[in-house]
Amino acid sequence: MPLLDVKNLRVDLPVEAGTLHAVRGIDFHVDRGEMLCLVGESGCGKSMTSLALMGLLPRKARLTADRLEFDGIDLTTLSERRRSDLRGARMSMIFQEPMTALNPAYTLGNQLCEGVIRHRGVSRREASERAIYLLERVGISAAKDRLNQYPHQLSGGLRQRVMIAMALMCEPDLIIADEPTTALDVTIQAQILRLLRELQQEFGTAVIFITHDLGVVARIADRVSVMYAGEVIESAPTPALYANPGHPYTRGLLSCIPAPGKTPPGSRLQAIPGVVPSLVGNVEGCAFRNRCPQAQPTCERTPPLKSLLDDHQARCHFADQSVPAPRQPETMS
Amino acid sequence: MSRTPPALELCGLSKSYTLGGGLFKRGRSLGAVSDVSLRIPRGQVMGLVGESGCGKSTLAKMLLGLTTPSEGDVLVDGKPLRGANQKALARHVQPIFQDPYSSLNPRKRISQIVGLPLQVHGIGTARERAARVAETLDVVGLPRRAADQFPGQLSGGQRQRVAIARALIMRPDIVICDEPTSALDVSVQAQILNLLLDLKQAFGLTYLFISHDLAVVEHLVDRVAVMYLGRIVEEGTRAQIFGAPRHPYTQALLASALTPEPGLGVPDIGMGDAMPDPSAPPSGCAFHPRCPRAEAVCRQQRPRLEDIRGDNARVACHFA
Amino acid sequence: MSNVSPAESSASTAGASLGEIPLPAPAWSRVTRRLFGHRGLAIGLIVVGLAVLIALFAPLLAPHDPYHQDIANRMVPPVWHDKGSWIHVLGTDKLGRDTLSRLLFGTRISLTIGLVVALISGIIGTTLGVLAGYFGGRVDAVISYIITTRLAMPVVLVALALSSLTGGSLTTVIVLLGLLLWDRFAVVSRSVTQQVRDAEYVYAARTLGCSLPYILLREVLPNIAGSLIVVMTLEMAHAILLEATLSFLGMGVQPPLPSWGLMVAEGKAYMFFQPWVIAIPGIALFVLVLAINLLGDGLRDLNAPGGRN
Amino acid sequence: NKADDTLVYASDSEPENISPYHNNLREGVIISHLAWDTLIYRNPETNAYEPMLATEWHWVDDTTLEMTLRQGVTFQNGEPFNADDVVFTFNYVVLPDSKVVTRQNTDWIKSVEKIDDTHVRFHLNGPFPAALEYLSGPLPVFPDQYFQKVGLEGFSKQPIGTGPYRITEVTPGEGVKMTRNDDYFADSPIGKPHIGKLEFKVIPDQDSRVAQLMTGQVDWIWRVPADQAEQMQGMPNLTVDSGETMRVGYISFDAAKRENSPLSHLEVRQAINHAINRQGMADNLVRGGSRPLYAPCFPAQFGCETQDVVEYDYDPDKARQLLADAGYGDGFELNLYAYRERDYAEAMIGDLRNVGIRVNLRFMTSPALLEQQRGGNTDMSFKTWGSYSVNDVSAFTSVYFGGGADDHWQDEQVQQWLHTGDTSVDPDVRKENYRKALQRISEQAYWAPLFSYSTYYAYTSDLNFTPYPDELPRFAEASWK
Amino acid sequence: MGTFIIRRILVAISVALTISIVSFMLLHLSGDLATSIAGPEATAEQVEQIRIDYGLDRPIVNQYLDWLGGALTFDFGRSYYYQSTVVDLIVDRMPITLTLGGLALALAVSIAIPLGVLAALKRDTWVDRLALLFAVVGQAMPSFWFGLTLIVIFAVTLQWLPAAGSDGWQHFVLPAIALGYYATPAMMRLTRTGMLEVLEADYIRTARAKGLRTGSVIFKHALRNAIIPVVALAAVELGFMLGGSVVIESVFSLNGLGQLAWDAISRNDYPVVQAVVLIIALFYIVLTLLADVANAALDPRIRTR
Ligand SMILES: Nc1ncnc2c1ncn2[C@@H]1O[C@H](COP(=O)(O)OP(=O)(O)OP(=O)(O)O)[C@@H](O)[C@H]1O
Ligand SMILES: Nc1ncnc2c1ncn2[C@@H]1O[C@H](COP(=O)(O)OP(=O)(O)OP(=O)(O)O)[C@@H](O)[C@H]1O
Ligand SMILES: [Mg+2]
Ligand SMILES: [Mg+2]
Repeated sequence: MPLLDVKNLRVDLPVEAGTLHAVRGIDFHVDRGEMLCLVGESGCGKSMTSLALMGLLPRKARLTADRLEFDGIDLTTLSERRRSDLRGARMSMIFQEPMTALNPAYTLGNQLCEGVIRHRGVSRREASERAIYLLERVGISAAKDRLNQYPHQLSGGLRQRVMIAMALMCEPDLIIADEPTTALDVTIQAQILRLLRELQQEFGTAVIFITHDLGVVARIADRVSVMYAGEVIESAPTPALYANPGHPYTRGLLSCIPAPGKTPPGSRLQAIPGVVPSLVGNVEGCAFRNRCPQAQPTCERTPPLKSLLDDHQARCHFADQSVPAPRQPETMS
Repeated sequence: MSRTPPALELCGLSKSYTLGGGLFKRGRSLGAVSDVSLRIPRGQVMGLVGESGCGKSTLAKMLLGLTTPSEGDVLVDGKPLRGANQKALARHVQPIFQDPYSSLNPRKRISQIVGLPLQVHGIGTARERAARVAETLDVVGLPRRAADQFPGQLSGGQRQRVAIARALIMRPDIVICDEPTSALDVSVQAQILNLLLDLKQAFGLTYLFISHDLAVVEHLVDRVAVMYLGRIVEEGTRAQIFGAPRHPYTQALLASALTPEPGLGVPDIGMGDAMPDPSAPPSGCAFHPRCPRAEAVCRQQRPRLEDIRGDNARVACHFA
Repeated sequence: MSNVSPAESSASTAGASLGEIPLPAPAWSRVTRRLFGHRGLAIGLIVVGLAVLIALFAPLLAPHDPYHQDIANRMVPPVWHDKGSWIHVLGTDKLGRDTLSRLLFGTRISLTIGLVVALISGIIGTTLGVLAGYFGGRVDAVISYIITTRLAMPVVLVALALSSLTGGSLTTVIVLLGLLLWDRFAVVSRSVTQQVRDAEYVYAARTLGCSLPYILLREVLPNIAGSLIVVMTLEMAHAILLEATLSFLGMGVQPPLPSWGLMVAEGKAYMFFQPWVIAIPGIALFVLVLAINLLGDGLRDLNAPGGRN
Repeated sequence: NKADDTLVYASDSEPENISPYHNNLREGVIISHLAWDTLIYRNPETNAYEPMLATEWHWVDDTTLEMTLRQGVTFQNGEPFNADDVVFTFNYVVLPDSKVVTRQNTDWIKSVEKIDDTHVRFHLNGPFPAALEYLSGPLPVFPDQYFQKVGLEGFSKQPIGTGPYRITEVTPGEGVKMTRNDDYFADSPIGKPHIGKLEFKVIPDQDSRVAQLMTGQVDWIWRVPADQAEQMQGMPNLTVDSGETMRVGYISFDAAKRENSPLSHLEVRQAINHAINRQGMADNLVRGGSRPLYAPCFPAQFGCETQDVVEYDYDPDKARQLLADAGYGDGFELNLYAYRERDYAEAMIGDLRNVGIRVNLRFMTSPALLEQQRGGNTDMSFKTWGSYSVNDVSAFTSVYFGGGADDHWQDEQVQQWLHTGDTSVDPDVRKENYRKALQRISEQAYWAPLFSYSTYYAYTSDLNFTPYPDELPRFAEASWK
Repeated sequence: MGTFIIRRILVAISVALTISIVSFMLLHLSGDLATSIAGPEATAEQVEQIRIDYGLDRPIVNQYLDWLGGALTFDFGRSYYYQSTVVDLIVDRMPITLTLGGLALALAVSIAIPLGVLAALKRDTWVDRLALLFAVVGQAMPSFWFGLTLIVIFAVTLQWLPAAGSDGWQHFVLPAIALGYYATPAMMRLTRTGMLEVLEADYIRTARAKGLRTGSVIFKHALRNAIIPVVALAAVELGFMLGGSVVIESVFSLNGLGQLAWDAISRNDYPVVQAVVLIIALFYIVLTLLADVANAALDPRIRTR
């Protein structure tokens, strides 16, 4: 049984113009010790999905799901109180923005310890010891002194590591990391990623890692789900996805990034023309068809989820057909 | 190449900020940029990379005349920028900023935004200006009807195009790009990069291109300068820097870049976590506390940025 | 089959919902929809609009000359009272002047005070605040010091001291309040400007060589206008009430000008036995201030960024 | 209240200094008569002078008055009352250093001489016919030894007199507490006081006073606005009384330095006199016994000879006609300065507006107004005068037309008449001169005298209280029912 | 923290100096003091005498410096009106104004903050709207009207509480309500906005993600940050209450500083007016200083900046 099992998850947000379907029926599952990466363009619903899992959706958001189970517990019917027993203890989250995710008014020690004191009922001393241990594990020197510092006294990289330590305080079974490195520069990013990978292997924690940096995905993920306009349009083990992307959007993404050694410097890059459809109201048919080089009239029908090789699915009418030649680069549109 | 003056030349440029000063108190001084010298020849793209907070944006602001340097000079086409007025400068140097959301006034129509430079410089009649705007929107690949919209009604990629159109309408020689794509996702980024390259070819523009994304820098630039704590630590052609980096910081930087190659894992760059405090930089070589190769001399002496090998590449390291 | 050109394919297959950025509804209809979709705002707008109309057309609406006195017929109660009469619907005051007419004419004075004071103090405060916020550093230090000094002065006392020396009059009250009430504008515009100052569009304008006035007036001001409108409505209410307070202490607008504040102040003597004398202008004042507040809140909501796109 | 034998009375202002010579407030006068005695008593009903601290007096000549003092009277601190006290008090108050507030109360005295322990002699600066009136009013006697010991400052904190009540506590801003002087001399024309304790409370806000009277925190208030007073009449536990007072409301004109001022035209001043509905204001606004007046004096005052005074009746048409005659047919604009009773001022403005004079009200505090006036900046002021309850025209007309700082017109003829009246000892000469002065003042319409004021008193029905027209409530005579 | 406080103190001192100049000039330049002190009956010579007695004939700068010199040792001279020193007067009246202001502020804070929090939590429900109505009513009602209405209802009609005076705690209830209500709306609205903003903040989500209980999230994490501006405002409001209590003091015949100042103004008792203006300004300055320090304690970012 997977640790987390999601079937037909939907998140709707009422907005001025109608209802915004931020997440439009997605399925996925995560096993213990597994690292699942969620990728996709900005605004495709990645953060909404993770917040839905944590039960931290915005006030007005509405969530429905055929199944939303964490270790056999049905999350859709869980009371807020029981839910808060789970949060932080068995599933925890690392947020996108390290600069603002810590409360400026309290010391790191206070913020690190309060969760474990609440969930495990340990003493302040014990909690501090665990915090120090974890801070050292995430590579922060002089951890003991850090406990008395305030967030603003730390650099972004340090804060992000504190967030990671905080997520680990109760040894959760699942960590959801929402773009934890986009705000950081490459050297710090590399440090943090390594750390996450190590900790995960050590504790057997399952991780959902959200990013739109395909370089990062390639290096750390066990499996990848690609999202587009609120749907998972492709899902595969990492090597398979890179070797043999099944959805034109995935192919488009991969070809957009300049790959040193492959893309000649100064040459034109591939780009996906057009813009993401509005998620307000219903989207009929394939959401990608207006940008898709291979679009056909059939695409006006909703594409089925087609299975490719082992554990590799793509939501495209033509996923199982041979990959057509890449389209000519576009000129300025 | 040495005859005609370079499009942009920085001579010993420095900028320090005063921190925490007030009416009654002198603050500490923070050297955001120290003694930076660079030449960007006409028609070339110069990349500028470095850790966040190392002074890249400050440098860009000085080139744009948004802050005055504490020391040193900027020469545009061989003429000093100091003393030149902002309006005159605007005809030569234009920026493209990082954030396509905050760089456009949300309360103005696209046509007003793009036409503003012409209006400020009193170029043409209203009708001529409108024509120029339409033309420029074509150049950056925006539909004409965008002219009547507000920035809030455009996507990030489209907004960044508006910003580019505004920068280009005066036909500047030099465009300063400060992380122009870091807020965009890869597919939009590709569109913008393509556009920048096209424009360079079409108009012979000179770019200073600041970015964190090494893959993008490598794709786009002719030469690269690497900054660390306000100073340039290495400078050379793309091939020199990406092919054979000589400064340990450049090496660490390149090693940290993650290419989309599954299975390679995340490399260990072994650089410690201590981001130095820019208001109290380490003695000697500023990088020594984090440098795997540091020795006593690094603590005492600051290495000079020199063209050691005579291959037109400069590096500031005792062991290069 | 797999080689259809992208242009054709999108033309032929894109559903209506997949088009480009949806064209927004025309600005005006959107504005009206939001105006009237927002109940508080609609109420505020209607009431304030009504008050403006009353102020403009007071001479046409008023049943009597508001200055005409008839001391033999003083203190006539309003029509719903046993001794009331339809001749003076809201009764007469202590000099036998028609309350309704005075109330209608009083709209002029109270609205003028509110508007002009808000305008004067708005100009002073916004100028100071924007300059402090935009330039920062020493300019900010100096202006902040001015603001603090102003905040430290007990306004009511100073206003009283000054107006008791000069003898109140409409102009004095307006000038005095205008010169004293700019603090909130300054504080608010300073902090909002600080946020806007570092917006890249301001940098962009500077790199284009736009003049300082242009930047402050055309780039900065429109973007802080939202907060300023709210402060403005607050200050309007504040000024109207402060005038009432000054009048209460005998130092406000001078009779026979019928300001609402003055009417309330005069009515105070009759609170115990003829409560309507104070209640009528009091309720008018209350409704107007309420409406101005609703208007301000509504405008703030209207101006609030509803997400980036 | 009755239960604790304490009468709490409230008013809006407090004397700046409890010493009667060092304040000029009505509240101070009330306290003065409670805690101190004067040499002579004027019977408020008969207006006859009766013995008080002095048992006898006679004029030695025009400028010398000899008095015989009462024996056996002691001050509240036990100090016996004798000629030294009288000599000290009056020689002290005429000193410039004594900082007496109302100089004209005392500046007719040159010195006082002790003859023996029970006899003193007043030497006057000149003939002063109103001397007895003053001696029975604002001139109480201080204890010489005590005063010299504590000085003015100490005295104002712990005042001592011979009066029916002893002041026990003075709290600036709050009020004054008094207890009955059980050793009060038996032959006093006031008689033994009835109520055990008095408390004077300063309550500046009119409506607060009313509220506190209604809640029983206060037993007696006065100067209740007519409207409120009439409504309070209906309340079972309250008694409302009213009576005319010596206070006179008037409009003064000042065209002295303004050649082109409309007010320099006699017709204009007359027009204003005709335009104001005195009767209407007295009947509808002031009420409580108020009546229209046409001369700058209160009718009961000695010398208020109004038989030849022009009575400007309320006649707007005539006023308009006069204005037209003066060349102001289209009206003109004018300021009216005022410091109290804004509604009266407003009513006048309404009346003037009715004949085409557009008037702006300039309302300010009375010191500010005075300063403006003395600076010659006021064209027209609505003011009042209470004559310090002195029943003599010299305390009114002469103040404003006798050539002093507040004589805007400086009419030498009027000044001459008034001077003669003020200094003559022959009552008929005095009357004749005052008559002429008043006649000329009214003919020239230098002023527009308006009406006498009234006062409404409201107090708990448990109290026996009699009001007098001299605006001096006599709590020493009051008693519980 | 040390330098922060020292800097704040320096600013405070210069503000106080400025106010002293302003309040001094305000009254001295606006008319002839001697005439107004001398009173209605004075002759020209008496006025001259007073001018000399009170030192009003000397250059204004000297007069100011003397006055300031005195003020530094809390010697504000003698009242022109009362026979006592200004300090005595102020010391007498201060307790009443402070009690009233303190009570009113306590009342305002204890209503405004919980109500603001509630309105934010129940945003857009009837609770929120009711709170808004409550706030607007408070803003729209002239305080004297409200004060008198309270008197009519609670003192005259119901006879629950005394209408005026300052003899016991009962006397302060109505005025504190009247004065406090005036300050409540702004603080309540600010708390509400602050809470709404803070509740959207990332660190609140972090706190919830840690599984903390709702109470702990709201009161520990949200409120502490949301009330930072409220603390600053509360200090301003208290300053305003001290200076603006004239009306309430007059309605309830409380004999406080406001009343003193108002009486002094109408009597042209300039030493008192000047001293009260300066004292109230000093109060304000000290209070904002304290509020700043309190904020620094609440918000460590300020402390170490
Ligand atoms: N509070 C909100 N109210 C209304 N719409 C929202 C809200 N938050 C997010 N959305 C919309 O929901 C959609 C999904 O947002 P989400 O944050 O999940 O995207 P994302 O994939 O995480 O993007 P990014 O990479 O930029 O973080 C977007 O279209 C966004 O505009
Ligand atoms: N106005 C300012 N006042 C004081 N210090 C400043 C100011 N602007 C920048 N700095 C400091 O100067 C240094 C350089 O800043 P700069 O913005 O140039 O860095 P950057 O290299 O552009 O970083 P990033 O990659 O994050 O944009 C930083 O330490 C920054 O904190
Ligand atoms: Mg996201
Ligand atoms: Mg930067």
